[in-house]
Amino acid sequence: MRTDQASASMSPADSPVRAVQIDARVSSRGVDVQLDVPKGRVVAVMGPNGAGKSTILAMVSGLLRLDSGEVHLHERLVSSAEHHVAVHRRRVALLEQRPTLFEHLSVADNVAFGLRVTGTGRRAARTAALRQLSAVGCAEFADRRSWELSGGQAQRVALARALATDPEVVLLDEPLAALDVAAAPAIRSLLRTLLDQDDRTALLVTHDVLDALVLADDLALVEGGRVTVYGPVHDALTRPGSGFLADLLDLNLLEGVAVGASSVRAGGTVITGVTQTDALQVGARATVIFAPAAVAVHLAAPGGSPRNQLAATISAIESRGGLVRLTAVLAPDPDGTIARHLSADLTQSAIVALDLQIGQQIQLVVKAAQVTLFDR
Amino acid sequence: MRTDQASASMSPADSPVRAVQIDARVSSRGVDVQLDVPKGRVVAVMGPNGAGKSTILAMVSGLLRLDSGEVHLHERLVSSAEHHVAVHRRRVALLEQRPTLFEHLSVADNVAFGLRVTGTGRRAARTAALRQLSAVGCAEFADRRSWELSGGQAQRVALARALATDPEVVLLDEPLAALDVAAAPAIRSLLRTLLDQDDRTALLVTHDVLDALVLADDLALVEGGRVTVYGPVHDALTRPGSGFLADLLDLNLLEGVAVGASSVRAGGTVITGVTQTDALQVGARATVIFAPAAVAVHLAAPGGSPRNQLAATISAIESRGGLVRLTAVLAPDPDGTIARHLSADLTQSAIVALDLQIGQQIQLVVKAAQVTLFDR
Amino acid sequence: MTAPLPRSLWILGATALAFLTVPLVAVGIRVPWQDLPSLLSTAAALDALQLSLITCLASTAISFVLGVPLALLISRLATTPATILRTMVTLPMVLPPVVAGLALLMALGRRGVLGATFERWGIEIGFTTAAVVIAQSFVAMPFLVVAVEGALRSTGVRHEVVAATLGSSPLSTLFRVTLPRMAPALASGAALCFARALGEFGATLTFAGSLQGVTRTMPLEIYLQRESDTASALALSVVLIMVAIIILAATGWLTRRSDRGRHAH
Amino acid sequence: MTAPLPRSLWILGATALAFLTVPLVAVGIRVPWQDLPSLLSTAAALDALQLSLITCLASTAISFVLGVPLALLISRLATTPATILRTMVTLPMVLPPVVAGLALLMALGRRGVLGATFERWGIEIGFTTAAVVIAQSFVAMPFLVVAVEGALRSTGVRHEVVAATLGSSPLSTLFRVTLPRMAPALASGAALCFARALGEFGATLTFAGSLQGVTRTMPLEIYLQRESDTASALALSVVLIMVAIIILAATGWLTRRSDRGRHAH
Amino acid sequence: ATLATSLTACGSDSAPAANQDSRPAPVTVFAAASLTTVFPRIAELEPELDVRFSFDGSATLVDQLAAGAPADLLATADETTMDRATAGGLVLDDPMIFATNELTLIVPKDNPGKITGVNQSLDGKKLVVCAPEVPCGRATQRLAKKLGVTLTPVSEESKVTDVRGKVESGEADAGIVYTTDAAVVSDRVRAFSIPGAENVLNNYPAAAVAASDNQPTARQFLLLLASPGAQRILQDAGFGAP
Ligand SMILES: Nc1ncnc2c1ncn2[C@@H]1O[C@H](COP(=O)(O)OP(=O)(O)OP(=O)(O)O)[C@@H](O)[C@H]1O
Ligand SMILES: Nc1ncnc2c1ncn2[C@@H]1O[C@H](COP(=O)(O)OP(=O)(O)OP(=O)(O)O)[C@@H](O)[C@H]1O
Ligand SMILES: [Mg+2]
Ligand SMILES: [Mg+2]
Repeated sequence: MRTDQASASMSPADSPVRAVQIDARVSSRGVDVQLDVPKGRVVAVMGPNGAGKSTILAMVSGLLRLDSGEVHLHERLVSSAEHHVAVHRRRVALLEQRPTLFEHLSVADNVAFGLRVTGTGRRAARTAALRQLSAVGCAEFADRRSWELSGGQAQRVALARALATDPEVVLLDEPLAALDVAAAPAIRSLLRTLLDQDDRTALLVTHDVLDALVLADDLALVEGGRVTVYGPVHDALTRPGSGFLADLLDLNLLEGVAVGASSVRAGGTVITGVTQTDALQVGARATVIFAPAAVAVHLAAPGGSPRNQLAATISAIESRGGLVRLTAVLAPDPDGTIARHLSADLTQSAIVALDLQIGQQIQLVVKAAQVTLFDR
Repeated sequence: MRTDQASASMSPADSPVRAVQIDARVSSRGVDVQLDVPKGRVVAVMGPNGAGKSTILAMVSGLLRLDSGEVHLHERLVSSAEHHVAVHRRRVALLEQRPTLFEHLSVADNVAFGLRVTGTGRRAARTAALRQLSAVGCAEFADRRSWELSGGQAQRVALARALATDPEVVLLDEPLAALDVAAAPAIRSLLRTLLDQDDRTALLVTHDVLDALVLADDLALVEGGRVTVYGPVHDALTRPGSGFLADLLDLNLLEGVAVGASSVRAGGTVITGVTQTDALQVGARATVIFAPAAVAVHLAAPGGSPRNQLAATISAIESRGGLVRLTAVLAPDPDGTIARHLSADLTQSAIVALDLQIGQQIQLVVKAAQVTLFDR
Repeated sequence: MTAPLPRSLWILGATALAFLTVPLVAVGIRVPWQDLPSLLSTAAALDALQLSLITCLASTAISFVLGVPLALLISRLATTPATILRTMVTLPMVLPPVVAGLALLMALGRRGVLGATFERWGIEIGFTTAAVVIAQSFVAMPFLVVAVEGALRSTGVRHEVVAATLGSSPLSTLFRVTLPRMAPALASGAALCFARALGEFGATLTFAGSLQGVTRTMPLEIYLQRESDTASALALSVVLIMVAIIILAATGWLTRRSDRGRHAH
Repeated sequence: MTAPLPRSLWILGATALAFLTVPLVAVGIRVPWQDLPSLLSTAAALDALQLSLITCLASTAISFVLGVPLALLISRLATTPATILRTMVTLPMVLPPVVAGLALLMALGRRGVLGATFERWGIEIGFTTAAVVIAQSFVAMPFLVVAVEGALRSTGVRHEVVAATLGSSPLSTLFRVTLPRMAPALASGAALCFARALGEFGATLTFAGSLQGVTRTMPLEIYLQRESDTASALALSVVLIMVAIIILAATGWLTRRSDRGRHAH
Repeated sequence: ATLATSLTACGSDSAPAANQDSRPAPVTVFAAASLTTVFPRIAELEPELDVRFSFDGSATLVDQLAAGAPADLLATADETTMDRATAGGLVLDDPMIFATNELTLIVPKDNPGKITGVNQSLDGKKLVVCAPEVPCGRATQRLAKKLGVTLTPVSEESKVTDVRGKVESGEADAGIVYTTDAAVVSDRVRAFSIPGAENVLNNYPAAAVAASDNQPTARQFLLLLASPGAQRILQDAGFGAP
């Protein structure tokens, strides 16, 4: 069960159990982190290279000792300057950036390893391992040695191995970085299935916004060894402030309620789009995202294929690189939703041709094919 | 200087010097490859995990011996079943998937290594290394040890090290996979500058279409150990046939001539867009790409911000996943260019609402902000 | 993958090989091969061979059970304590054979630091086969410890760390990851240890004595034979060398499978 | 990173450590420390100490120059030839000391397989300081070869391969990558080799003889001292042990810098 | 007896040799390890003689000679080994006996085994002797036969020093060694002379090496060995007169 009562504070949910609590420093890495993850939530950890993402994972898994502060898992103190619960007693699975497979074991035995050491019988473990290998598309390599795999294959096997132990807390460090574009969507949705299971808490380091959007509930932005933004993915991505997020993740987000398999009522309008996962459940909470570049501006509602039209008022016009960023406020919502800001990126010439001005009423038009819908 | 007289055959250009010629088999990896790369061209090597991409690079660099066949570099036989020119005599730089830095050297000394061993003096090598390190954004780590770097930092340093030697043939295996989204664009354009230099030939393994588009002249698709598609990136991406390409790389491409800093005349129309690199040179060849999802269909030319409107005739309508793929033929070009096919992805409801039929005249509308322009 | 070596190395390496093997070949040339069967069928020679094999197996087993843990401990220590322990462990290798025997006498002999206590408990070590095993273990165990520790240190603990994140306890990691991964080093360490025990002479003589069938191992028998006839001593040495070759080659072959292809990655 | 060891290992490891160190401690207790200064100031002892240091340095240097290339060669061979060569190289370690000396006599002595030829060229080896160095190299070089080869094999050639792609020739890769990376293993191999040479006794005595100032090294001096007085022999042994400790600890400390932090990655 | 007379004769000859102006070429003496302490002292009797010693087990010395070792004089601890050298033509044919050695029973100073001699008190005690293959062991065997006793040692050492070491350290209750060995550690062991031991004397022969190119000086040292001064030194160390 996911709790979605998120707040914008540093602890996004007041869920009864806090699965991961970090308030710790490792000065040799220049890391000083506070982070509270409620049980059952998936947190995307993003940020520049060397920001401290892997270090945070190492603090949770117990691979790194703290200089000061504490790490709690399920409200049990596992790390402090004096105290250090052994890695294997933390019930934490970790996939690191490098696969590090065991060369002396076959691929299937690598995946079965975590089960075997925790007491599962040989045959049961092998069956589970083969299932997990199929899930990552590596069933055919079951009897190979780890050094007979390509880079991407090794990374998939390592992922299967980390997930096979069915851990309470999952730490994933760029699990999809080495995967080919054909496999990434399948493995992303496998991950989603696994992470969505009841009570599974996860920290997922990624450089890909799509991973954060599809897989995570919350987003923690790490910059210079500190968590600078932390909150529900939607809020975090739309929050102004972080240069990193503003540069890279800028998307229009609307929250609403599903009114059809691929339509959502948000901001007073029904928006159709493409669902990223399964069909939406009517009545369930849903999120709408689309890129500012996908937003066309019309002075009057146009004909043609674009399905989604939102009446709005221009609130700002600013130049960004070669384009112009136009910010508009949605017309007030009959349901009472507060006014939302949306952005549209236009070329300079479009602004001139349409003679757009602040305060002007416009229609924001987005093709349904460019709108992504999520069920959360 | 790049030669752009590409043909659709397996050797895309009849350039006088063939920098890399592969016709070789390594049966333990299930690889049987033919590939001819003319001097000065950058070839993107794409394909699923385990397809044989890294193996092709290893055959060229000399890390792997051939079972049969031959590899020539600059028309010199470097590998055959009997003959094997040592790796260090091939003047080939290789960046592998793993960074493999030298732990006994500082970061700067790692980067300077290739220069030092080829006779550059200590100070000159260090200066060059520091320059290269700055280029990849790692100047501040010059005096660290390699094990004091994060995953992405190590990968950047490895990239700097590979490029510092100024090699004739550059082999890059997923150089950008571990990089953060903030750094990737900068390093991509650094790579572009380096690879664009006269006569530098490169094979670039990547899982990212954008890399192929921005960095490569040609694209080689590797599937099951064979090169299944090989030709100029534009042609390869639009060629029907390969499931892998069709699934993932499907984009609308038009070739034309730049008529302004960010406008290109193609298919009889002037298309404005966003340049990926520098401003276009008026009169130079240029390429226009945009996603089918970004194409809106109007029955009549609409007003509003979208700048690009192309008259076309519907030639096919087919269902693809949740969307409908509409294929249209551009109106004949007054310049005499042959008719081009373009695709548009619409939702089912849009097709119904507009009552679109094969043979119908329509306007394809694309926002300039969603059009990417390249100068090649 | 290929990583060729500079040509010049081959000359030096071949010289080293020649230097180490020519003397053995010379022994092979001078040995009275025709006397070998009759020499070997003497009770003294057979007793010595049997005793050598049994005691060397025992001392290798002891060295393994005690030495591998010690190697693991040292490999996980910080540099300073590791250097201290490694130095202490290496010292028995340095001792001239007689001194090693004297040292054992002083520790475990009847009047030794510990031996006096043992004797009060009714345990007598001197002049027994156990003393031979102790002497061999004392001089041979350091070889195993040093070889295994070196290999452990150069491999690092990455795989152990991954095993821990998969829920493996230290003990299970030891048996399922560390030891299997170290198999080649363990085998070669054990082979070195066995070989050194097989050739052990001085400490055994000084500490355990020399009685046929009880404490007189092959090297002692060879030494004694030499008093009367150098040729037959050489013949016995050849037997010892052959046993060593069999042991060393066998461990080399046994660890072959696990070693193959490792380097590719 | 932390990778704890199972508790039970500590008991075994500590037992091993005690077993290897108690005898040395016992020697330390029994040694007539007060006699040490006078013993050491005798010409015989000083000659022996000086000779030991010089010859051990020489034989370590020779072992290094010849043995490291040999280790490199073996480490790059396929399993079968590597096993064969490794076995051949290990054999001198197995030989009882006297047999090693006899083997050398038969190869390089005046009437030896090669020695006869050398003599015709006017080169005489036997009973000179050179013979001591040869004897020490013969028994000690295998230690260096085995230690270095093991480390090379467990590290693989990934870094060498990368160096080659950066244009580094095999020779430059050797000096800029392989040897620096192997520094800890080289140092510990050299230390083992030096230590073994320092304790070398049987082969020296047999092949080189025991002439004061020419071939009588510390272990031979200790052996002779023991003929007259066990206590002073022990006192000299303590000196030998101290030299060994200094050498071993010094190499441990010297390689400290390069070793630190390696494991984190 | 003939040897004894020639010894004295030669002894008187040694003086003029020593008076020669030109220093004699250095002489290398290969001597049994048990002569380690006495030989250098004997050499000091004639300072103008440049003598170098190489001490080792007698058998090793013979092997070294066979391998071409550059020695001028060989002194072994028994005649059997010297016979091997003679038979191999390694030394000149006339080995000279310059000392003898007699067996004795030693026990640790505190005599924990309460041993009283070569008798029943040895039963069940840890007795260490030399192996029959080596000179002192051969002598021990002959002595036991003469005494009509059967020895049941716990160890048959290949070197007499090892027998001595075992008793000295208290590891063994008793050992049979040469009187010279007993003399070295007289502060740590008690010696019981064995009746009849004087009948199984062990002889120390010396001979010039055949291949030596320094025969005169070698012979000079040989003569020195027989000189009264040398004999006194030998007897001080526990050796018997030849
Ligand atoms: N060392 C090896 N030994 C044997 N087979 C190998 C080895 N390395 C790779 N292979 C196999 O060879 C084939 C080609 O591998 P290669 O590494 O070239 O793939 P790739 O295209 O680079 O894949 P990726 O995108 O995952 O890096 C794969 O089937 C792989 O399993
Ligand atoms: N073993 C180490 N020793 C010392 N410093 C380290 C070590 N590993 C990483 N660092 C430093 O600690 C900081 C945090 O590194 P970390 O690996 O957590 O970054 P990251 O966010 O995971 O980056 P990336 O996206 O590149 O993987 C960086 O400045 C890095 O240089
Ligand atoms: Mg990281
Ligand atoms: Mg690859």
